[in-house]
Amino acid sequence: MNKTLEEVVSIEFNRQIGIDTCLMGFRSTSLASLAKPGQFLMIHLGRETKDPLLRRPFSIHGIKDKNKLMILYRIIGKGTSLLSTFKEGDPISVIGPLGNGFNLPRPNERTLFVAGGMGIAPLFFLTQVLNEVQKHKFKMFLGFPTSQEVVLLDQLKDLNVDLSLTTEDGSLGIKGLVTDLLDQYLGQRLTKRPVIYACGPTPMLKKIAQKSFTFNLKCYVSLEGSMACGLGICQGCAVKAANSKDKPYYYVCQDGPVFPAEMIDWEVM
Amino acid sequence: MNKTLEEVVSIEFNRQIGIDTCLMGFRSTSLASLAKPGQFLMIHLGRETKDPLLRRPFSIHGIKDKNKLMILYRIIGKGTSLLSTFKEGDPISVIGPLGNGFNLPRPNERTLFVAGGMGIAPLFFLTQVLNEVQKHKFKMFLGFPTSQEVVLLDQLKDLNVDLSLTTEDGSLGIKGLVTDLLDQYLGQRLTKRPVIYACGPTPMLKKIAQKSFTFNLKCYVSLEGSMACGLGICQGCAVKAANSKDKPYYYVCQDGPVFPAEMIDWEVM
Amino acid sequence: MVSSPNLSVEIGGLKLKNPVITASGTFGYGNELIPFYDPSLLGAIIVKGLSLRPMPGNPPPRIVETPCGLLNAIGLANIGIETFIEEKLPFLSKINTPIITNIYGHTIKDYAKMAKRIESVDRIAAIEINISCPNVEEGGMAFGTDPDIAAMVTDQVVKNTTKPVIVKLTPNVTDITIIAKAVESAGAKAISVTNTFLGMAVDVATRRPKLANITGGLSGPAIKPMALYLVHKVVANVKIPVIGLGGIMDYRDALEFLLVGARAIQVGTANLINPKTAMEIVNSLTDFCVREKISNINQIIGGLKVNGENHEKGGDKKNK
Amino acid sequence: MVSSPNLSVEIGGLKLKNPVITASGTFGYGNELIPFYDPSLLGAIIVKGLSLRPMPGNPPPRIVETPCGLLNAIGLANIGIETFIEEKLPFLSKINTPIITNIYGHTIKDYAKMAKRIESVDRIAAIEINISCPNVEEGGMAFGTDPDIAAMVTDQVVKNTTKPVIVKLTPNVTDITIIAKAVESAGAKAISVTNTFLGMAVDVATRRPKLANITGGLSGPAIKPMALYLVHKVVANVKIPVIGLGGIMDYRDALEFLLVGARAIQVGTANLINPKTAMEIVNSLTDFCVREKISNINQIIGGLKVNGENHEKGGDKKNK
Ligand SMILES: Cc1cc2nc3c(=O)[nH]c(=O)nc-3n(C[C@H](O)[C@H](O)[C@H](O)COP(=O)(O)OP(=O)(O)OC[C@H]3O[C@@H](n4cnc5c(N)ncnc54)[C@H](O)[C@@H]3O)c2cc1C
Ligand SMILES: Cc1cc2nc3c(=O)[nH]c(=O)nc-3n(C[C@H](O)[C@H](O)[C@H](O)COP(=O)(O)OP(=O)(O)OC[C@H]3O[C@@H](n4cnc5c(N)ncnc54)[C@H](O)[C@@H]3O)c2cc1C
Ligand SMILES: Cc1cc2nc3c(=O)[nH]c(=O)nc-3n(C[C@H](O)[C@H](O)[C@H](O)COP(=O)(O)O)c2cc1C
Ligand SMILES: Cc1cc2nc3c(=O)[nH]c(=O)nc-3n(C[C@H](O)[C@H](O)[C@H](O)COP(=O)(O)O)c2cc1C
Ligand code: FES
Ligand code: FES
Repeated sequence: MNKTLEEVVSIEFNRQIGIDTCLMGFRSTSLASLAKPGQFLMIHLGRETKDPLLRRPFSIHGIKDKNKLMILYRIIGKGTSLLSTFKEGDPISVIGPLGNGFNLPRPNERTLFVAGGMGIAPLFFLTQVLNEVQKHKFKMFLGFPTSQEVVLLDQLKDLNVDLSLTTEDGSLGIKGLVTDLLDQYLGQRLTKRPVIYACGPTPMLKKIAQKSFTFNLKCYVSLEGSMACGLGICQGCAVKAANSKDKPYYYVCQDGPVFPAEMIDWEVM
Repeated sequence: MNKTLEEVVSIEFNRQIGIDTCLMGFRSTSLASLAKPGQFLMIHLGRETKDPLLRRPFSIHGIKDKNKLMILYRIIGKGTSLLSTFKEGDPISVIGPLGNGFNLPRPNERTLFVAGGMGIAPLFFLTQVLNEVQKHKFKMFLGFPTSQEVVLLDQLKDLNVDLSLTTEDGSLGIKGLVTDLLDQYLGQRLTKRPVIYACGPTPMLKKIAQKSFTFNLKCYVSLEGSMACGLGICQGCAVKAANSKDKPYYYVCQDGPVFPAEMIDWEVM
Repeated sequence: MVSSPNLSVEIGGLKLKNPVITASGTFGYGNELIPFYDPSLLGAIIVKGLSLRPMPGNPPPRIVETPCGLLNAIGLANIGIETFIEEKLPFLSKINTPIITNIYGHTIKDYAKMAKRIESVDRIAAIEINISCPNVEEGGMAFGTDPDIAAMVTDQVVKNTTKPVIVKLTPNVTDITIIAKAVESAGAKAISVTNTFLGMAVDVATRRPKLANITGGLSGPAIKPMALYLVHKVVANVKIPVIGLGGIMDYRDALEFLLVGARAIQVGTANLINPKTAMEIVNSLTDFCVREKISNINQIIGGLKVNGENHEKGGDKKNK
Repeated sequence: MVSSPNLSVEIGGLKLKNPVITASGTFGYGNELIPFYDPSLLGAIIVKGLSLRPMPGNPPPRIVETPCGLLNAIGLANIGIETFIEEKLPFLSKINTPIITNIYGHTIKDYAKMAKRIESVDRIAAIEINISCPNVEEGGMAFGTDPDIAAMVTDQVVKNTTKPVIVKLTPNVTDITIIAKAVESAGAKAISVTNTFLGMAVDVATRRPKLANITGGLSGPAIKPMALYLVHKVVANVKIPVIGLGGIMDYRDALEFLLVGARAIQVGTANLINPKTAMEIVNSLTDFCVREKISNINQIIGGLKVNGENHEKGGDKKNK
């Protein structure tokens, strides 16, 4: 198992950067030195209360100055609502870094990033890291339901990303789903076969995985799953393995969250 | 039943004024116009969470400018810890004013206030109100465990209070309990029989009640009790009635929290 | 034209304008109802549990908060059925919604006597039998854990009244469906699931139980998953309607119970925290139906999808 | 000189350095134990429930959070007893504290076979029998709700091992003391109270159960009052030691269970939230004893004061 820490950190900033979307940063030199793109943190939000009971998983969204970590989150329920009320200086307990990160592409490999909504969180960190070692542009398809939810456009441009944006209602960028862009893209004659890195809602990942099989492309997906512990203990975060003879289920927190698409049984997803 | 409101108010200030003791104020013209000394509020502290589940009762500690209410509270557990993290502008739901307040003394009656710890909260409001109509000094015995917990001394002096302070460890004022002062005081030849108004921990109130019986003094006590609703619905806040034939139990929230001492069966307290 | 959704449901011949009922012991008798809203808006009101003669209730402390739960040992403190009818019912009678009395007896005869007395009172629409109170020495829960006694109590009440009889079950049993079937056979027109779960709490500082009664009944959000499970199980095993309750705090909780097949729901502990809860649930259910284009709330009842199939509707099917 | 308090307790001949045990399914098998602290500090470790052959577990979603609770339907996913002994035990053996296996069988014979297998493994200190899992089709809880079957399972295990046998009971019964007495008579050396409570949750948006298994077992702070009540009740009815668990999150919760008479406690769900919980409870219990001038933890066990009297101590008295 990778090295894992439990630390009580102090929030440096926690601000809304879009409709229901917030960016939270805290300082931890030790976590920052361990964290890799694709890994996540389990954050305890209860403080004085036992409701919410469980920690909540969040991808590591970026590292700054070698000692600051960031998470990007959407307010969707009890835990994230509570989190959004936390202020600078408030203490929170963080466990991490957890799970296996992305396998970095080889220097000459072409990459294609596909992100849906908050799926941008870990992919942003990945481009940030790749940007330091690779010079060429990264192609990214990024989708949101509507323009009001779109975040990070400027930051992605700074990161040398060749971005195509979709919104479902067409209020910004191209109207449609990111998977439509993928269809189009893969429909073209490709000079070089890209490696796909995808993160977002499960139905989106399923489509992308199936495309990757059709076009015989290497594809990494970062999955979500209901998690209690994030530590490989509770066996709550099961996903069905494609080749279920050896191992019927993988555990997202331990075996993932990033999986080569072919490892997963997409039928049941 | 008295008129009762449920209102979501916005916190104007919420600051620590002593070790583990805070003062919180909010604006509500309607509650301020109804509130009488001795009444209390049920405050919902959960907001995003269901733990703490029940509202918490707090005495009305004072009214300012006819539209601001204050509560004085000690951080002792989950609910009060949470409350202490609330900031200016945070919304909270308040139900009140609840219960029966103090019967005001007649203009020529001598009064004696006895407060233990947070028992000062409602008595402060009472002196505030009396101060507007009466000119003479109010005698008050006020006790805390230790000097660090002492609050409101200056404010009480502004209110024309003739204050005797005790701390259990003698770190400020007279060493001992407020009830020691009462013993001494009642041991003297009294020219005028005072009406006692007491609020504080139950063992203190019990002693005071018994003294009042011995000396045949009118005595009002403001009781606490485990409350779920504060509205007379759940029957949770029972206290045994002295004359339990008519009514075996009183309900602190509805029949109190202020009771003439002789109404209560102190044996079982 | 947008027509407002039909929220009305029927429980054992009793027509309710909506499926939201206030639970016994959490909404008072009548004039204690806090005038935070017009109670006529509710589907029905179940009053505090009544016994043949007044009961003082248990010594304090009677309540203690637990994580997301409320542990109570009120001990059925009540003014007795006669005083209720004389002093409280006149006020309640002005409310334009069915008034249901919740009754508790020390003996089976007590239940029968109360049923007879209530039979003569027009303004009481139905009787909920409490055979599930954990906080009294005699009767109470003991009656609710034995199918034969539960059936006998039900039978005696049914024989003495023409009003619909609802039996409120205790969750503290191995197989609630056995009790449910027993009271159904004995003539119950509906079943309320569930009363409180047995629990206790200890004050570590004093080393004493936090409740004077030592043990109490647990209610509130903590019990919701268990209550929902029991409702789901009972619905699948009886033909009569089931009224679901246990930890319902908002309309989403209410929908969970309706989806598993509850014909109506009761709001208990939530009333104590936010006295407007029941009314807000009525409003939110209406909004929900409008939003989801549901014209009749009965389309939701039992609408749980399991493996692509709809869950069988409570009351519309055979035992199995 | 301040001597450090003696926290050691004895469970059916097994000496524990302190009464804090990690509950089955919430602390992993062994090398998955997160190295947040040295597990040798614990009183004992109970590993994830094992079956004769590997079990895949239930399809996801397997867990859902409820108010102050965790509903799980893991379905006893496990690698089987053989693989456990081969692959996991070597690591566990390095830990200087008793390792207890929690076993589950589809049939009574399964239990017997596993007991026999474990008997040959020195490093396993005791066996906890799980007759209370609500998340499997066969066996599991069904065995734990019938006193005769519970006794038969116990008897078969006891016959096949010389190690202390602990039986873990389900709370989902009308009278837990009947089951407790049955397994005591059948030779159990201790009883763990309690496993999870049956529950379910519904996703209102999709109208589906939130768990693929539809129902699950509820654990966590929500169940603490009920678990404590059951421990209190079992302690009063058996002579063998009772191990208390259910919703213990900190040392105060642990003390509540010890005060009602639990000889030791288990930490379950709390491990998943704060992996250091069990160790912190050991430390805080030590501090508590020092602060309160308690030289031996056994002075606390059963120390509940009821009406001025001390509660009878678990294990030191007659049935009643
Ligand atoms: C490995 C991993 C990494 C993640 N990274 C991020 C991230 O970087 N940023 C971010 O915003 N979120 C991320 N998530 C999702 C995040 O954990 C959830 O949004 C959060 O737990 C919701 O908590 P809540 O209490 O606000 O919502 P709850 O009150 O728990 O749930 C509200 C509603 O959302 C649903 N829901 C809860 N969790 C999820 C989920 N994981 N996926 C889909 N629906 C869900 C619930 O069923 C419910 O209907 C990640 C999840 C995983 C497993
Ligand atoms: C009518 C009334 C008026 C009150 N006015 C004030 C006030 O003006 N200022 C103020 O600070 N407090 C006041 N209280 C007490 C206040 O309500 C409690 O301190 C508060 O509810 C504690 O909540 P908590 O969640 O922080 O503590 P919890 O976590 O609920 O409890 C922490 C510990 O304190 C004990 N405890 C809880 N409530 C009480 C209580 N009422 N009395 C004694 N011990 C208790 C618990 O048993 C537990 O051991 C009043 C109580 C009543 C009934
Ligand atoms: C303070 C209180 C008093 C109660 N009194 C009664 C009663 O008199 N009769 C009864 O059948 N149930 C009584 N109950 C149980 C509730 O009606 C309800 O069954 C239970 O609380 C579960 O629902 P809830 O979680 O919504 O509260 C009482 C519950 C509480 C909290
Ligand atoms: C994720 C999870 C897995 C569990 N697996 C087992 C198991 O394999 N065997 C068993 O006897 N109990 C199992 N349990 C039950 C716990 O050991 C414990 O009895 C229960 O959770 C109550 O304690 P708690 O509230 O402290 O968690 C499991 C519980 C959880 C939450
Ligand atoms: S979340 Fe517990 S094993 Fe993955
Ligand atoms: S607190 Fe509910 S009746 Fe007094």
